[in-house]
Amino acid sequence: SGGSGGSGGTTAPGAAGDVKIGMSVSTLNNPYFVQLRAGAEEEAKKLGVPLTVTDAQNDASQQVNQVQNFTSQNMKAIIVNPVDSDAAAPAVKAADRVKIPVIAVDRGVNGAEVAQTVASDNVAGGKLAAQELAKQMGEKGKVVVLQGVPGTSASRDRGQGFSEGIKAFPNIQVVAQQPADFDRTKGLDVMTNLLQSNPDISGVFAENDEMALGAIKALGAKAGKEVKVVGFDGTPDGLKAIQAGTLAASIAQQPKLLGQQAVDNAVKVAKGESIQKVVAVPVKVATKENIAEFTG
Amino acid sequence: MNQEILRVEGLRKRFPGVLALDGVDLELRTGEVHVLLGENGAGKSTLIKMLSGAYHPDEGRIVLDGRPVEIRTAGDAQRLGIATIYQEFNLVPDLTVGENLSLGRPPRRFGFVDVKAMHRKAKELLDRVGLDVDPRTRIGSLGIARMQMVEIAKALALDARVLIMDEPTAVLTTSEVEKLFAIVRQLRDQGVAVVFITHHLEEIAQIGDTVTVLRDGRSVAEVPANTPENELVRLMVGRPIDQQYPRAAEEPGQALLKVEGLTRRGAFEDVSFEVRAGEVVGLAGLVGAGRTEVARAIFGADRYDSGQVEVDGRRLRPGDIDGAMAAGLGLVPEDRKGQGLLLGADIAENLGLVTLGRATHAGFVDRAGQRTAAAKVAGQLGVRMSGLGQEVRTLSGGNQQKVVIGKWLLADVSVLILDEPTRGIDVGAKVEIYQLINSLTASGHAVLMISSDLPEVIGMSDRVLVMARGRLVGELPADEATQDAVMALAVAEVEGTRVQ
Amino acid sequence: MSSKTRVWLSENGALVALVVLAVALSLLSSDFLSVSNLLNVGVQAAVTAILAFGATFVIITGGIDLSVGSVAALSAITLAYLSTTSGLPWPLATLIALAVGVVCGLANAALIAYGKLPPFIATLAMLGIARGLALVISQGSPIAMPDEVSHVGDTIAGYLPVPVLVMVVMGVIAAVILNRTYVGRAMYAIGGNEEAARLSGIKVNRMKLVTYALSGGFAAVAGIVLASRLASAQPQAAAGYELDAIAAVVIGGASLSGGKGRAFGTFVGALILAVLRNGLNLLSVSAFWQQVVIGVVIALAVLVDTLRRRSAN
Amino acid sequence: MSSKTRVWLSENGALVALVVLAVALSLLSSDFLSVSNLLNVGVQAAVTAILAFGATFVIITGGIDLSVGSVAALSAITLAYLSTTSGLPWPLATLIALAVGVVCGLANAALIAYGKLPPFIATLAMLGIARGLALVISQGSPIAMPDEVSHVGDTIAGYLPVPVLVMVVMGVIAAVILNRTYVGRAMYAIGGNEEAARLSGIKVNRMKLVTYALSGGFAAVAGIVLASRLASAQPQAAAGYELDAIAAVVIGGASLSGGKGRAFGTFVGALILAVLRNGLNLLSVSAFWQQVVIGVVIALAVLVDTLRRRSAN
Ligand SMILES: Nc1ncnc2c1ncn2[C@@H]1O[C@H](COP(=O)(O)OP(=O)(O)OP(=O)(O)O)[C@@H](O)[C@H]1O
Ligand SMILES: Nc1ncnc2c1ncn2[C@@H]1O[C@H](COP(=O)(O)OP(=O)(O)OP(=O)(O)O)[C@@H](O)[C@H]1O
Ligand SMILES: [Mg+2]
Ligand SMILES: [Mg+2]
Repeated sequence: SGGSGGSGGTTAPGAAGDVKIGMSVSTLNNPYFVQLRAGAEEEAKKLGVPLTVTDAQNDASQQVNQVQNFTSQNMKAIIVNPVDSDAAAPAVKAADRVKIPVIAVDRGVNGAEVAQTVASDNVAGGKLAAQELAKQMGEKGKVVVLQGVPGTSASRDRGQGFSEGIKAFPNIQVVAQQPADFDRTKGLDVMTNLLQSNPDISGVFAENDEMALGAIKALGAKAGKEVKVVGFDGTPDGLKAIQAGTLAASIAQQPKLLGQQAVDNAVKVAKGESIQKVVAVPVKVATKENIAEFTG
Repeated sequence: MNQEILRVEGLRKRFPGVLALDGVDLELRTGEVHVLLGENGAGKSTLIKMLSGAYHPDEGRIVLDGRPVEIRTAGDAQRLGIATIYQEFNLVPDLTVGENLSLGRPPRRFGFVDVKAMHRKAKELLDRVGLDVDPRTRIGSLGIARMQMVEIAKALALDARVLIMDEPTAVLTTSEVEKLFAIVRQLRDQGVAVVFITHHLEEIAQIGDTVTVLRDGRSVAEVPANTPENELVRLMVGRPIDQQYPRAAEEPGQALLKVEGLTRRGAFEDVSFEVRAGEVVGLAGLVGAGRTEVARAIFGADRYDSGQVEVDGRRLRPGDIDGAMAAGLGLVPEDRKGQGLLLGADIAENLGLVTLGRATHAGFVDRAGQRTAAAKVAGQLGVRMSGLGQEVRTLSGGNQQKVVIGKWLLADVSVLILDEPTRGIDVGAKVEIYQLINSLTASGHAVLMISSDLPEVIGMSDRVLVMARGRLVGELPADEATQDAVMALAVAEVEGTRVQ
Repeated sequence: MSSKTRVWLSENGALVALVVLAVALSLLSSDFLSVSNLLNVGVQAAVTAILAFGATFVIITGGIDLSVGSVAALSAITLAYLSTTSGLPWPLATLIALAVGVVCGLANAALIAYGKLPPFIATLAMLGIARGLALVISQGSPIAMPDEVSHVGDTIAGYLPVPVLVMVVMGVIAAVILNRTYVGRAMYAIGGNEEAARLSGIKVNRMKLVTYALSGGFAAVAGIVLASRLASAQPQAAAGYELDAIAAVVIGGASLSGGKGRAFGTFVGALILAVLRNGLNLLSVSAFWQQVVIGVVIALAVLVDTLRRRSAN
Repeated sequence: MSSKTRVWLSENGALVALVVLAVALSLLSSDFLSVSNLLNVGVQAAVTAILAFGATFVIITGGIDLSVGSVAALSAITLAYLSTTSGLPWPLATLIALAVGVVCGLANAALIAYGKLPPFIATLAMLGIARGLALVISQGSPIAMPDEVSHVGDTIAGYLPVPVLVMVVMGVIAAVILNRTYVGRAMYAIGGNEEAARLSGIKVNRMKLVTYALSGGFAAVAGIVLASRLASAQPQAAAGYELDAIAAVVIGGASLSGGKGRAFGTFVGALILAVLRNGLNLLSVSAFWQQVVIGVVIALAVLVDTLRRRSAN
């Protein structure tokens, strides 16, 4: 039922100028989402459609407000990058009532039907991170986890994937899990503190690259040598760190591609074309070996 | 009638660094006005605050109707029939007169505040004290004397058996004092016991029946109110004072302060006068005559619409305090709590405030030097304190006033405007301040003194200017300035226009 | 202009700013002045406004309540947890959720009145504690709200959104409490001059308990409205809303030093914030610039008010 | 106990709380009391402490500065942008970054002193404006700091961290300004009674300009230290730090109604917050409970202080 939300039947195909699209990004305080937006904006420019991007500042209700405001503006399609998968449902329903198709990007929406979900699987990503970290640690040693903002779905899913994945390695022990709020400074401070009580760790999983980069700062010369750090997102700074050898790996989500795909499909659905229900943008483990694929 | 209603035995109260009360006894009878007399810091306010539930004694007991009572909160005191007018106002500036009058016990209907009844009651109370203001007026917009009248009305509202008044007349002019005394007499005749604190000795014989003298936290004597003033002074200060107003007039020099045609619509109009070097000029008038407004405008604290001010030949820009000070002008404001003091700061800090700029070299303040200067002036004024580090908030009212004056004395300005300078100051200390005024004029400075204390204006001024309804209505040389003459001028203008 | 109008205007300066803002937006965007959009604005203002009504009580007493956002989240999580996970009937769960808000407020007040803690510190501590408890109870995951309660987020008869209704009701309650009850008048007295209030026989500590309890209770209502709109209680909901709530109160004419403030002013303050965010979305202002514009407009709105008031004097 | 000691203790109550906290943590965790860990605490306190020193000036005058975190970020982004992207020499870029902080402070002060805006509103507006500008300049992405400046985040001679050094220097500057200069004494006077200060010839408006400019300047320094530690300037750096900074000042004994506060107290307040966070990490307290514990300990720390002070009287 890909075209279920298609209301743009009356729009003459080709008159792309009429297709206004609104996009609510969960936050722009994170380079990952800045990239997602950049991908979306590039694609919109290419297709010649006006795209409005708003920043929900990680606040689910602000996001609902923004989607409501989009409906007031007669957007032809709405892209939501949910702050929270559950909390986005009412926003989607509101759009549904006035028959505007919604595309969810990066995170899914629970409890409401969207026209399409463009996402990479955070739980799967967490598992991949566990496997890659284990591999680089020689499947043994102590690990600490730097958690994102407690209670956010990204933190939940990545953390869950990681703990499931790491269970497969009986010789790896998670000795501490502490929140650093997806923030580089906090990553640095928390890692510094954890090193006091756990000087003998050999692995770190950070639920995003920002915290991973903070942790690398804290680890100093140990990063990439005695201690392997795995991040998440594959941001430009993260990829640079992989090239430098300080970051062992990052679960690259290709945020630009997510943004591109979302806009591409939003324009299609607005024009009444039918689209796939799910677009899975692959997560990839970025390591020193395959870094060229990402930086190109 | 006159049976004992309240007795205080061996009351003791210690604050950090001071023994404020050191065993005070007091006996209060129905239908009497009992005057508490004592120097600044003797412990008068502390004593009455223990009767009103604001403080709790460390030792001693309070006996009401023959039974010992515990007064822990203001509510307790109210229930026991004790109402108090504090030395410092206890009004809420942002609320209306009506609300302040029923503060803490507004009339209610069906659980909701009955605003109409509140204003009706307020009107009655205001009429009783003869205050002509709308109950809907914000307290903050009233002058200080009107606030005092509201405080009095507020205490009357309680219908108390014991009414305590801590220096109610300090900010009132003669006519309000008259009104107040009429009310007090009426209450006394109804059998209310009144505790009355004042530093105006002449009031004692007028209104009092008995006097208890406090010295250094101890009750040293109980005497009848008709005891001669000299004797009272001796009991209070420990030595007699030969001359209450020791003005030593100088030959006036050139005009240091020239005010011409000063006008602010609605407040004062066409005020012109000058004050010459070596002169003390008094500014008298009824409450609300606009004296304070004129003084503030001259100093640059408020704007004015037209007219001009010159100090020592330099014309001042309106609203420029800094310029006024640079030209050598100073103002001791009338409201010490609101405009004079940093209540949370210590004495040294307050005394050094006006001279802060002068004590600064290359941005750095010579705090040691400031402290030395502060210690000197505090000694001159006889500020009763545990040390220069004492918080001003915890000083007695009179001693706070001395600090406000002291900081300007340190500034050594050529023209000093004093607005109610001796408000709440004891006789002994007043003389000290008058001596300081004398030495100011002796060294060629000029003083403009606003005061509602008529004997003081008359006793200390070389010339008296009288204001009424925002205008200067007359000028009297020292030898013609009698209380009657001044009042005649102050009232004449008013009577024709005020609607009662 | 009659003097009465002038007085009224000077007391409701924020309203002038709101009107100017609304007129400007309706000129700039044709979408702004539609009924549906205005109702959106109402809905979007609701949570902040309800929190701000509660904060108004506290600010009038001269205090501050930084915990309102966290308490809102904790109450909503409690409701959702008790009815969904523990299977309590929803009316009981709702009552308990409201009680949780009130208890948080009482805890704040106890620290402030009896522990003599500065309100900033006491409520900052509660900000952390309530948020932490919300996370602990929910294990960090959102919990679905019971359907019956979620209707609070719905629309009646197809156009009247319930959150707007709740906001108006809470606003009226706040106004009545402030203007007509003993507690309300005591709040002004305490904020205006605490010592005078105490010496006039007002039981200051007890009044503070009531004040902060009201703030907590209002926060609980706000939390329930918020969770109902999202049909799920989020442990991180309303994070940072305390600053918005306080801003609404201050824009509405209250003073953080106490003694001043009105429910209607607060309402207007909350509307200004909501209109501003709505307008910037409608005008498609870039995300980065939005914060700048919001800052500038807030400053201007209050500036216009203070300048007008000064020139009136 | 001699009376001098008693006075000193009652003025430095927060210190007692800090010592108790430190002793408790050293008993609970063997890792706490190592030199390296204590230096870590120092480094982690540095940014908050520097921001808080600036906020101390403002709070002493009876104001509040909510913009410090945003201004810190804007200054750091400016530095990084100018030197990395625009290729300006780093000393010039650093000077401009400091100037940006000062200008933000002056803008706050102008709104407050001449526009008569409540400090809460003026600085809340600046919070949004400065953050927005930081995002606009950086396009939302971190910018690398010039290497020369990044040394501010390093360690001298292998053990002395430069951020700690900067914190101490800024603290001493703050203490000297407050205790020894005209501006400092004027701040206390304005906070104690603005009208009395004005009538005593203090140029209140001009002093407010200086006060907020200092706060902005200190924020710029904090921002540079923060960015140096990470070797990159983040547009979202120091978000929410304003509450931490104000908390540090209040825990350190200042009153939000003005007239009171000391640089040393603020320093201790910032240390308490840093020790607390460090200790919770060392003890591996669960993420959800951390906020609860921080809240409880902050309340307890100040409570112990106020109760002790009361019993002393
Ligand atoms: N809260 C307090 N803390 C410390 N000392 C105090 C406090 N209250 C009063 N004192 C001190 O107690 C003494 C008595 O003060 P009190 O106010 O009773 O004097 P008073 O007789 O009313 O003087 P005045 O005529 O000046 O009003 C003074 O030395 C004063 O400094
Ligand atoms: N209740 C009031 N309502 C309106 N105006 C008032 C009121 N009280 C005072 N004013 C105005 O303020 C002016 C001066 O008041 P103020 O009381 O300061 O004068 P003053 O002569 O210094 O008297 P005081 O003896 O109280 O110092 C009055 O002329 C009047 O215009
Ligand atoms: Mg007294
Ligand atoms: Mg006067």
